[in-house]
Amino acid sequence: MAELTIAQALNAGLASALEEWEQALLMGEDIGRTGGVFRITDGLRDRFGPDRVIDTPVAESGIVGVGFGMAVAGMRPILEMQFMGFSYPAVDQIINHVSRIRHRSRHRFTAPLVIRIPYGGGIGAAEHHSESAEAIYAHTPGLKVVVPSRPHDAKGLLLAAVEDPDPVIFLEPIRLYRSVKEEVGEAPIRVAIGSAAVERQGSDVTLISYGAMMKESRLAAAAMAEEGIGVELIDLRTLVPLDVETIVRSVDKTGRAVVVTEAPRTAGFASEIVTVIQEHCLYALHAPIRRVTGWDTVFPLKRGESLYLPSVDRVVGAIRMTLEA
Amino acid sequence: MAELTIAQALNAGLASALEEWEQALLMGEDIGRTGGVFRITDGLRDRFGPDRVIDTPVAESGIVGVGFGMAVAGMRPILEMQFMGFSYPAVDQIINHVSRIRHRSRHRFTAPLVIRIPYGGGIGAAEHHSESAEAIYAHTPGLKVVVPSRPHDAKGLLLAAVEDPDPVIFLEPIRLYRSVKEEVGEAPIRVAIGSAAVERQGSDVTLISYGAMMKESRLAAAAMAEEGIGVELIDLRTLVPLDVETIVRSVDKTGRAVVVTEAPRTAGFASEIVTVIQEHCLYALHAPIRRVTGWDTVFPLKRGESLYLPSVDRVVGAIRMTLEA
Amino acid sequence: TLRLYRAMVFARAYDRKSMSLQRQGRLATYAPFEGQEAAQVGAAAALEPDDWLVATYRDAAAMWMQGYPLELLFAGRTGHESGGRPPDHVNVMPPSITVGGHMVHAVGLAWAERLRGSSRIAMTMFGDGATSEGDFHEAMNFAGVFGVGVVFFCQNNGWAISLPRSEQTASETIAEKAIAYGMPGVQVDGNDLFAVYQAAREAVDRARDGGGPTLIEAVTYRIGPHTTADDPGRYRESAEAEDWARRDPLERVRIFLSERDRWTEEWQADVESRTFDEVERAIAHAESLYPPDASHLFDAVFESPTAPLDRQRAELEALLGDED
Amino acid sequence: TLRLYRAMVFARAYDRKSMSLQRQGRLATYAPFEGQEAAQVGAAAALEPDDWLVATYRDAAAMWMQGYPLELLFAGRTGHESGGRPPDHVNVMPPSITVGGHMVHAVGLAWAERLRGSSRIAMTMFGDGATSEGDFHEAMNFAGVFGVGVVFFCQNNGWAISLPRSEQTASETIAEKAIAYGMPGVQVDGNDLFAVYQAAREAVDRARDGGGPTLIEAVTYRIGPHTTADDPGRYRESAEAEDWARRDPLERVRIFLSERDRWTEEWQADVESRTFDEVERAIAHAESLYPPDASHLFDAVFESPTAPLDRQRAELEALLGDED
Ligand SMILES: Cc1ncc(C[n+]2csc(CCOP(=O)(O)OP(=O)(O)O)c2C)c(N)n1
Ligand SMILES: Cc1ncc(C[n+]2csc(CCOP(=O)(O)OP(=O)(O)O)c2C)c(N)n1
Ligand SMILES: [Mg+2]
Ligand SMILES: [Mg+2]
Repeated sequence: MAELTIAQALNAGLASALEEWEQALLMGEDIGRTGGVFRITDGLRDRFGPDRVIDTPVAESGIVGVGFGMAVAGMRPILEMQFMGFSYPAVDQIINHVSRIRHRSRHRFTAPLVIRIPYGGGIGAAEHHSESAEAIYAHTPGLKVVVPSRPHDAKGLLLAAVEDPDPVIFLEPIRLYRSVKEEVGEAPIRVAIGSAAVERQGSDVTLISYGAMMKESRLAAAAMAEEGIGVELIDLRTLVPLDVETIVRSVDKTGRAVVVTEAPRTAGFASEIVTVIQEHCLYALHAPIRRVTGWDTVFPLKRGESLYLPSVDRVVGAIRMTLEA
Repeated sequence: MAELTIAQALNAGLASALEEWEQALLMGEDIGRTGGVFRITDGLRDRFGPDRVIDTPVAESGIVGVGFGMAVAGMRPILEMQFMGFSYPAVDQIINHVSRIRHRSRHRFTAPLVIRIPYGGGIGAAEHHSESAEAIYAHTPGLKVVVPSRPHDAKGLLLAAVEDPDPVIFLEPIRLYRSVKEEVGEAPIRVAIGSAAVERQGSDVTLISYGAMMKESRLAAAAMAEEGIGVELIDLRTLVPLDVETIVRSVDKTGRAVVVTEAPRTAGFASEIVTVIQEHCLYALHAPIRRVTGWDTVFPLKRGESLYLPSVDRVVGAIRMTLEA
Repeated sequence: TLRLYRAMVFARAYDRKSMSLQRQGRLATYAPFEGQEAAQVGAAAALEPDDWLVATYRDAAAMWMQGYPLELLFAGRTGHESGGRPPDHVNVMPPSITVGGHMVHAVGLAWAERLRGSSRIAMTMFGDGATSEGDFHEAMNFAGVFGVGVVFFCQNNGWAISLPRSEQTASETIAEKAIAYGMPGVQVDGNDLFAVYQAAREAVDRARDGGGPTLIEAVTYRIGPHTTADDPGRYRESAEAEDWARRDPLERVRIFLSERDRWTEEWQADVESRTFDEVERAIAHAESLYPPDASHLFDAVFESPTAPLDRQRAELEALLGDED
Repeated sequence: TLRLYRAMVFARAYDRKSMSLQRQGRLATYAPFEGQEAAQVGAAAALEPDDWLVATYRDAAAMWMQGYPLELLFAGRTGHESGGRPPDHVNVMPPSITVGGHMVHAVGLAWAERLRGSSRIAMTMFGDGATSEGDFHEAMNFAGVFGVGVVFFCQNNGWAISLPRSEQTASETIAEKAIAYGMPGVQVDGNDLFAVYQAAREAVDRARDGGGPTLIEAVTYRIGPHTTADDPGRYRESAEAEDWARRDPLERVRIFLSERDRWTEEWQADVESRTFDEVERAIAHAESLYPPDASHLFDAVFESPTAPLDRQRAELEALLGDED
């Protein structure tokens, strides 16, 4: 088994998807000749040809809408939005068409497609390049939403998403593309959509996060461990459908919870997690569940980024407050 | 003072906005000659002329994007999306441009515009005509989101929105357009953005809702009163900025809360309300806060609507469970 | 010709009957197509039975021509989702309610068929108003760049609800918009069955032969209101509609046929009355459909329901249980 | 001419200097415009000082021509929001990072000016790739229908990142897309300063005189990479760039001037070195800007912060307080 980054694991996953399903194809801006601005599709056009790795005009609504039509006709398109901020022009196609054709046609027509969306800040990018709007997609019935934070999950969830008979929004944490390495099997592994991972056992407090923020969460959990505080760390991996059981089991045990996301606070997905916990575990709670999130401000440019993104210190601080409450 | 419906109050509010601000203008599909599909702009084109009540081509992104440019140049455009489901093509303009120009330009350029969006189900409409996606806009930093449930607030919030120096998403509960009547002053009244209304005092449980669902909430509160149960009913009126004080004051008193919205449950605005309550009132809570919401399914057509929309029975049931817990 | 004329008569009878059914409260809002029968029948007639049709709320005649059962059209209009599910051999998408969003789908459908080596093509129908949406542009551009076998069939019926064609776009014709995408564009008299059929036929053949997309503008007119909720009196002179009524697409073919002694009043009356019967049966069937229940709501969100959906479904079933 | 040539020399020096600054890590990703100087300088030169300019990340030369201060261009590129705030008398929007979304804004700006009786017009600059976005279509259509005084200035530089113009759209030229909107469209040699200026001048005058919008396609070439993060070697032959380098827009004007003895090496060297100094001062100024703090984040969300924002700001300030 090779040590791969998330970027490499995704590349390997896409390659094995193209091998496994002849109906699979990739479509997006600059994914062919250049292999994508993040090189996730590097080499795939040469290997599978321009009919299966398609460079499109600059038109996100078209990419999703055309991909949707292909899916209805039996293909398994894997579409790339270059950055999450550029998925907004496709929101109408995603909400009004992709998410509901199965319902509208009572299963006659379906959209087994995957929309890959690199998201999140921390790379000092230009405006619109650091969005974390997963809540929009998580709030849309008919969509599944997954977000890996490790190479193995990246490949496994990607293949599960391509295999899934329904549309899957596949969020990729830009900041972690090349910062985490781990052994990833050559085989077309699967990671089940809808199952969270308890990364670290602990009995004092439950720390819940996903995607890029798992980095800060892991560091915070490790820091607390040094002080002898047991943090149970959960990587959701899937936002929809949410693995409520795993969350509830943990909080019933610890009685305290902190949720970490980088999206703006108001109506972010963190609120959904908090709500589910209080619905199921209220009587077990010793302290209010704390959200560590981005602010309700526009995502700042490079020099202001560190003020916006939750830091390890912020996570640690929230854990402390929860323990002291 | 005249008894007006919400539709009439909005029409009066738009007229007085056009009188009060020469920079105000209306733009949208079919708002001129026909006065809008809901007749909210009825008669305004004849009265203020086609330069100030503009019928546009069928292009929502264009309406918002062009309106945005007008606002930057000093106008106060009041834009209409014919139905919320048709505001999705404009989401990119709203999120990427309207909401953040003030931040991007450090106050040099601003977008003092209002986007009127009729929303919600219950009218047996066709697909895409019953959306309740307020969470998308509430989650976007830089936008204010208001939603009246009564004629007086409809006019007062509308004028406050037009006067506001920042972009306001103005949600109109279709189902209540003509079902509620009340006295509305001729004067250009204002209802402050950001202040919720305690419609009914009670000490047993806090019932929180907004927009169209205020109807079921009022009936439920009345029904409980007959049984001698005191429901404190809060009409949020504004989702962003949220009137946290009013909510917290009430729940600290009652120790129980039920939140009613018609949007899909997962990551809906109800989750934000629940989260804010548990952050501030956890120790005062006697029971889990309950959400009465739409389901995480596609909004059904006419014959299935009653299964989807929260009914008075559902609200009453949730209140009972909260009291019994 | 007789076959197509029969279809037009059927369509006209269906449309008028639907209007009266709506007034009786038996249908939700209905979007009549009277005046556009030649456009819809002529265009659909050029398709093979298994070609894709991606049309709108106003294209019932074309959808019916392509095999969409009458009772399903009614099912949708009585507010029942089962109306969105055509029989397995019928490749017609449920009518698009959003304006403009469906044309890109036709591009994807036709492209996929080509990738899979099938000879199926796709036709998409839309109105003059839909050409203003960004998605029209993206659909046309994708089709042009990738040479996809799609027929873009625009029924320019003069109005988009209350907006006249002249204020919808400043181009002289809609057909000429094809130039912007490097594809052929043709304008035809949409009330001339033969002209429409011929133009559609050429476009369909070109698409099937790998010749790429075509834009057809069929100039016609919406004789009735936009929908049963609309009042044209607010935005247009009745004289305009009367004027167009004189160019009735059915009448033109009727004359053609009767001159050749291939038409009689009895025959027409017979077709009409049979249509009314068929419509009655169809609406009755639609009205007799199972009343939606919890599973109706929950079992088509995904192929198999998720745990959170099962919990919500249980919640709803408990509520329904309480009620009785 | 000398004034404009001077501007081109300045632009070239600024662009090259920026590339090296980026390599030194002093700028975030930078999008070079080498090869497009004539297009940007020629078009902007046709504007009045207070006309609106709505351009992109690649149009620094045009923005500077229209009064956008150098240090602000750098401020943005060092990752500081203050770069988005031009002086009050400068009507230039911050550069559009999203492709396609900004053209509709120009339509609104020009329309508003007309409604307020001002003679200001708006020019929007965009690339060949941007013409594929739905918003390009909606902007052009609105401008056409309402006869808004906007100049749509497209720099067709052959590539949209890795996609060649030929695969961006199937229309022969981008200029001819104007037909679809009933507006004049012209294609000019984007490397010919005089041709660009003349075409822009005509369009600007037409817009100002109430003659409505114009689409200009300036055919040019992006000599450098898409941005400093891009590697053109992955998608195009270097021969192509070398070929275009021979059609250098500056060289053409230089020859014209020197033939008339209005150009000397000393003069050019002097302009360049002064540019480098100016650039140095500008970047230094940008780097010396106040480091963003909590208020920087929170005080420009709305005109006056809301209660929830004040609470969040206090949270952040408490955290920052803890750190020191
Ligand atoms: C995206 C979107 N915007 C607005 C509407 C509301 N609407 C329904 S039909 C219509 C007019 C469409 O006119 P046209 O395309 O000419 O078709 P016609 O109704 O004339 O057949 C509008 C604006 C919609 N359904 N979808
Ligand atoms: C809506 C949107 N989609 C995608 C991108 C990513 N992107 C940035 S520049 C670019 C290519 C634009 O090409 P063109 O319009 O020709 O301008 P050029 O860069 O050549 O000047 C793309 C796809 C974006 N910024 N915005
Ligand atoms: Mg029409
Ligand atoms: Mg380009």
